Amino acid sequence: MENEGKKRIWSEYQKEIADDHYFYVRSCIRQSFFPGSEQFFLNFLRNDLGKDVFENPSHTTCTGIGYHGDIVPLSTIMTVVARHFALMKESGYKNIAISCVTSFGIYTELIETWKHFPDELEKTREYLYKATGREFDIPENMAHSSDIIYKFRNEIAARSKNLLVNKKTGEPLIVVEHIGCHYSKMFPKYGVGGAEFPRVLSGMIEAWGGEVVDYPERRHCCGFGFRQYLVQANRGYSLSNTAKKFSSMKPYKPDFVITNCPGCNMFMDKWQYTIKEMEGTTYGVDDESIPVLTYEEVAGLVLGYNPWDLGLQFHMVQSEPLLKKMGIEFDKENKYKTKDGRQMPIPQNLINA
Amino acid sequence: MQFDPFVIPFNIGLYFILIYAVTRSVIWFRELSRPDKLRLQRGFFGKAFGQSLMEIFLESLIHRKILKKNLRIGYMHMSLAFGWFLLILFGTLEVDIFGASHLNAPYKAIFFKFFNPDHGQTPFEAGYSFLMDLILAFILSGLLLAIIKRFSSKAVGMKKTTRLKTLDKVALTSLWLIFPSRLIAESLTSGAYGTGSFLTGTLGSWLASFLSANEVAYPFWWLYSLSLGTFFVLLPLTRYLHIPTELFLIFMRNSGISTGDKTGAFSEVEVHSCSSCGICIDQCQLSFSAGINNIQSAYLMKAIRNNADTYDIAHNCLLCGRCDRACPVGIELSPIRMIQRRAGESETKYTNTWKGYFRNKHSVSVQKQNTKSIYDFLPESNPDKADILYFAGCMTHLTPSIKIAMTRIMNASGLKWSFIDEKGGVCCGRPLMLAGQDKEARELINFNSQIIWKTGAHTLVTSCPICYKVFKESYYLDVEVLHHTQFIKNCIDEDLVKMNFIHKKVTYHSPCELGRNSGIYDEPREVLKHVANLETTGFEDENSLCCGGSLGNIILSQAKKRQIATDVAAELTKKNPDYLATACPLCKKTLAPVTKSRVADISEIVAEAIVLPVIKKNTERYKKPVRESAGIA
Amino acid sequence: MPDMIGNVVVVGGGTAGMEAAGQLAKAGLSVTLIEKENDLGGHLKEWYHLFPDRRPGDEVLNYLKNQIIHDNIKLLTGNSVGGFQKKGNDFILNTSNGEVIKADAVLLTTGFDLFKSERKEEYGYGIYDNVISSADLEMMFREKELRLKNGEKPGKIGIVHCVGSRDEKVGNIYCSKLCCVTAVKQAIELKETLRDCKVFCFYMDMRMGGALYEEMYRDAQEKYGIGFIRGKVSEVGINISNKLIIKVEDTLAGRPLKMELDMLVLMAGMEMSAGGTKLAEAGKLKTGENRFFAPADNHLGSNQSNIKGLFYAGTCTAPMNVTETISHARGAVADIINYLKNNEK
Amino acid sequence: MYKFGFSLTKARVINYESNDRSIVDFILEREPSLNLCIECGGCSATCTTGNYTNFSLREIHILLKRGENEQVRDKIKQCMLCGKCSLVCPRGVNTRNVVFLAKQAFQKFTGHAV
Repeated sequence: MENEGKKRIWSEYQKEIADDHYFYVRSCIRQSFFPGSEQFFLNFLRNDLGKDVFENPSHTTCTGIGYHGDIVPLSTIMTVVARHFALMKESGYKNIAISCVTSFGIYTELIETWKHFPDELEKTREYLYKATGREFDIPENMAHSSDIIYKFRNEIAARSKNLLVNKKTGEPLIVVEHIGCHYSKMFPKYGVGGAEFPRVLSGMIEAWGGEVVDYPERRHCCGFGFRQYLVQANRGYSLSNTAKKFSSMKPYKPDFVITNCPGCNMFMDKWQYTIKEMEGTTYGVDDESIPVLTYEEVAGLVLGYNPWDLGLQFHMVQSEPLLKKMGIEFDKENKYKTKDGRQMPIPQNLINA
Repeated sequence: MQFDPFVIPFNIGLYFILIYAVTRSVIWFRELSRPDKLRLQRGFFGKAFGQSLMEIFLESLIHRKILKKNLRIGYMHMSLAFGWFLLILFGTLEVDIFGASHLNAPYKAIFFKFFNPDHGQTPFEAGYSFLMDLILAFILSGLLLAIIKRFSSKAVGMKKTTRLKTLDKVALTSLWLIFPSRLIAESLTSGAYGTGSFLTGTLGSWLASFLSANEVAYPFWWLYSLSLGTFFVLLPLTRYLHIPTELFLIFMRNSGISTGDKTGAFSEVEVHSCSSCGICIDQCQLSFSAGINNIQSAYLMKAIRNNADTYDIAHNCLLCGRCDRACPVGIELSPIRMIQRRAGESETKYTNTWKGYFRNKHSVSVQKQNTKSIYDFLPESNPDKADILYFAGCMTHLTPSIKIAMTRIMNASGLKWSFIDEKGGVCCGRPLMLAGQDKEARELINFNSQIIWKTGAHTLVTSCPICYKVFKESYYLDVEVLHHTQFIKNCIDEDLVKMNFIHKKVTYHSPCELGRNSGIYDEPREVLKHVANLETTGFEDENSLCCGGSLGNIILSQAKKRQIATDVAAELTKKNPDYLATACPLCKKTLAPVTKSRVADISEIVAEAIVLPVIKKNTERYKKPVRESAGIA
Repeated sequence: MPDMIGNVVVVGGGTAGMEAAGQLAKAGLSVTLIEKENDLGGHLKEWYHLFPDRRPGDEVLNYLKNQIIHDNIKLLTGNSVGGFQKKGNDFILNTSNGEVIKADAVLLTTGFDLFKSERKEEYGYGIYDNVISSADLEMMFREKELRLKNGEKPGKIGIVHCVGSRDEKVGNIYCSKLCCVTAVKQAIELKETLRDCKVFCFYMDMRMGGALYEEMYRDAQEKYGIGFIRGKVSEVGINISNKLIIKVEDTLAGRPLKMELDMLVLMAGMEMSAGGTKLAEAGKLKTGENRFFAPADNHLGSNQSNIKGLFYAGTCTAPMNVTETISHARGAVADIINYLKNNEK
Repeated sequence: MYKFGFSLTKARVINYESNDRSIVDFILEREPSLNLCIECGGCSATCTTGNYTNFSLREIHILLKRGENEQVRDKIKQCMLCGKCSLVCPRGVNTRNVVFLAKQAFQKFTGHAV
């Protein structure tokens, strides 16, 4: 019953995802905290699938964090986003691929706003023109980069070197999918599978042999919550949300968490460390913590990329236990070495190391 | 030396009960508090002694109160008690006069006929035995009633009768057997010797006509002695213990000992003086209106005697005090009930020992009360000075008509008064007391006392009898506490307020807390008489009913309360009056919804009748011409 | 009374349609009753017991069935009306079976559709086992098979009011009016079937306006100890032991509440029937904000449409219970007779 | 344990399963009329105590039913048992007995007097 029901819902939320010629906009958090992910994405699309992905070096942050942190006014962010669209127009692209879910949320929100309040759109055009002399069009197709990986999930499965299966037992790995709130909760129609039972990540996991679990707090926020986090005194609130989520998923003994939002990934990863430090609580089996990976990293592992090239070592929670389960070889030596073999400083008190 | 083995059972019984009585009374005396001991001693050697003897004669033997309440029941008790007393008295005299020697062992008196079978030959003897037969007949007639009562209580004019436990049944049968067996035994003996008077003689000669009387008589003498013996031995375990206990009760009461608020010797004596006559059951409105028949005082006494759980019995009661007034033994039933409600706090408990012949007292550790104040949230208040305070009370705030009426009356009286809880006050504490939570109540009492004290008032008027009772009894204030009916009465006497006579028919419902529980009957009635035509209801004063809304009962469901109220309203409005007057906001609130006729507080009726003094307008002012300077200069 | 000339087409063989057809026939008019399904009765045939007296739905259904056994009535089941034209005073209706019927007056009794609970995705109807709709539960009662998917007896059951009503997220701002009392009725029946199960109703407002409804509510509390929690269930999930976990705010405690349930019953609201909507579009019939047919006059013409000679009855104009539907149908009959007799046409 | 300058906060959610409802069960067994409450708040509005503090019988009733006993235990003792509430209750709940029983229940189950 469950699956038919979900299929029915998914069929109602079919999203048009462009097949080629993407204008790529990066994510502040993703590129600075787990740079391997975006690297993989570009490399995979360009070299493995031979798609055309264009990046304009002069594109900036969408200022979403500032906007949700109540320090960037609406008109400003509209103009910034408009500028991105202008850059896209100038480079002759119509399909935008967005790396960050916060940005994705901002883009959808603004586009919807412009639909309902056309004079806002006019104002924005005016602001942008006055500020930069640029003009812009609203993209024809807008996809989050996880949508694109979802689109090519079967290609990935076809090229897979190691599936999401426990090599020893042959059992599928238990995976918790976490969708960033801003991906589809605001506008379900923009997300693959809608808001209640999103398909984008669970689709990938199923295609790659893993098993997704539905747990009571599945829909719950990761705890980032922007302003709640930005003020130190309020961080307890942010932390408590994460704790709530993890204690709810703990009984399912998940092997890893997959996220499509850089913010979520960062918080679910680093808050595990914080909670362990504060209360000594861990949520994985036998006192380990649960690795939190981006869909790019997971895809990379499936395709047999080197974990260190994917940048798994830059997470707070280390993935060695997971890699062992999947039977992926890795050498400890090169974990913190640069491509040209230089030794990087080795971070202290990592988890699961 | 006249002796026969069959007297042994009787003797055993007799001496047993005598010894028991002595020890028991010694124990009770020891348990009395020191002041009570003194009271009792003073009472014993004072004029109280005479009173007590008188009362014992009237109540324990004649059963006057019961006779008043219910002739047949009264007669039953009297015939048994008084009759038996006479039998023993004259029996003793008999054996003294006609017996071989003087100062005989008691059994000689009891079994006189057996040892002096040929007694009754001379006319004088015949006359005497006629008297004895008369007494016996008197007793038997009562016995007959008793038996009938047991099997159909209606027959003796009682709705309900008390239920019995097995031991009581055994004792009862032995009691019942005593006199019939004596009758038959004596008759047979007299039959054999041709003696005996109209009862024993006739029955005897008839029996002797067809059976050899002498042989048959002997077993009946045994039976007689046996039943006496058993009855005596069982007595302490049964409700019949009330017979001897009541004597102590009377002495103690007349020496000025009262129940108090803790279990003690006196309450013990009271509990054991209950004869389970069941009169309280018929008085109880829960019984005849709400159909609840297991919580009446008789059952409470029984439960306490058997150390049963008294929670429901103790709490499911309106505390209207009707049973207190009705109790022929004069047991202070409500105070004893309140002791049971306080059970959580009471230190002394009893348990039956020695097969229940004795109860020994032992103190139980009280639950640790948290010492810090519960009502510390109550604000500091600084009321204005006033001579007279008006405290409406919680309930009155739900019947604004009374507040308005009282304000009108107060103003009309022209006295300097202040409405102390106009903006909502603090509960007087009585409801907590009724729930057995005196400690909490005390906190509220202190709080209110402070406010009252600060105003420096000399009089405190309240509209709520519940408040009135507690102000009067549990507040230590040097102010005169008045219920508004009393206040109004004073106003009338001192001619402070003028009133018209409203030509309306009024019946009066006397609130329990004001009437029975505080003894205020006259003022309300006189006030009503002063302003309207007061009709009687047949439920005056002591006999007045409870509206059913009483805060005394915390368990009773709203539905049952309504049931009671409906019956009461129906009774009181039989003469369909224009007003059903009461003097309690709670009664008003309870009765108003269940009757067609208008329910009003006395104060409302009075307020309606008040004639306000006409204020003369000073018309001169208007005539004066306006001074120039007043205009533009 | 002399037979009247006139053929009336009644569209929809539910409660309203059957009652109206019966009454019209009795009045001597010739009636054509068109029902899209093969058997008559509409929603009534799914209903186990009716409120407030919990009389078996079949009793009423049988009354209606007898009602329409009449020579003046022509039955067209398994047949629906695509559209119609009005030529002069005559209506020409063409049915799905290609028949063309001429009528002097038309009565639309197209009834309602039950709100599709799937549309409240967060409740997981059709996704989680043991999340069922009020209609499903009625069926269970009819079949005397009150079981969970795994065959066990439910120990703890939740009932969600206002599913698809008073909810602009699904585009229905109106109150379906019957869900509250249905919830109470079903809660009571649940308790009667499974003595020792716990039942909780999650409501926004208890709207027990109808005759004897409040009394039922009181019984539910007093005799059956059913729990009433004020708050709209916001999401449903499952836990590791495969029990339903609901999240709701207990608005009276002012705190969010999390509860574990074996079964969740969704009180689906009433919506304008698809058939009705089709006809409205085809025939330019006025509909209200709630998408039901808009009567010509809310007080004086609740059976009349914006087209002379075309009438409405029953739940195609607004949510109604059986009682109201039947009287509304009778009202329509009076209007039609008046229209035909006094040749207002 | 390391200090970060912030800490985990306890969730406000009422967890129906894990809460202890022995108190309310004790009350309901002896005073079933409590089931009739429709949360109209009449009792709280007329309450003598409520006039001075945030004591609310309506709230207490709901918290008891959810098994949120701690809050109730500290509040229940503030009641003065004056009985106004039972006079205004439209559903005939014997509110006085509810409070009275609640006090007992807490003594019985939590062992300390309230």
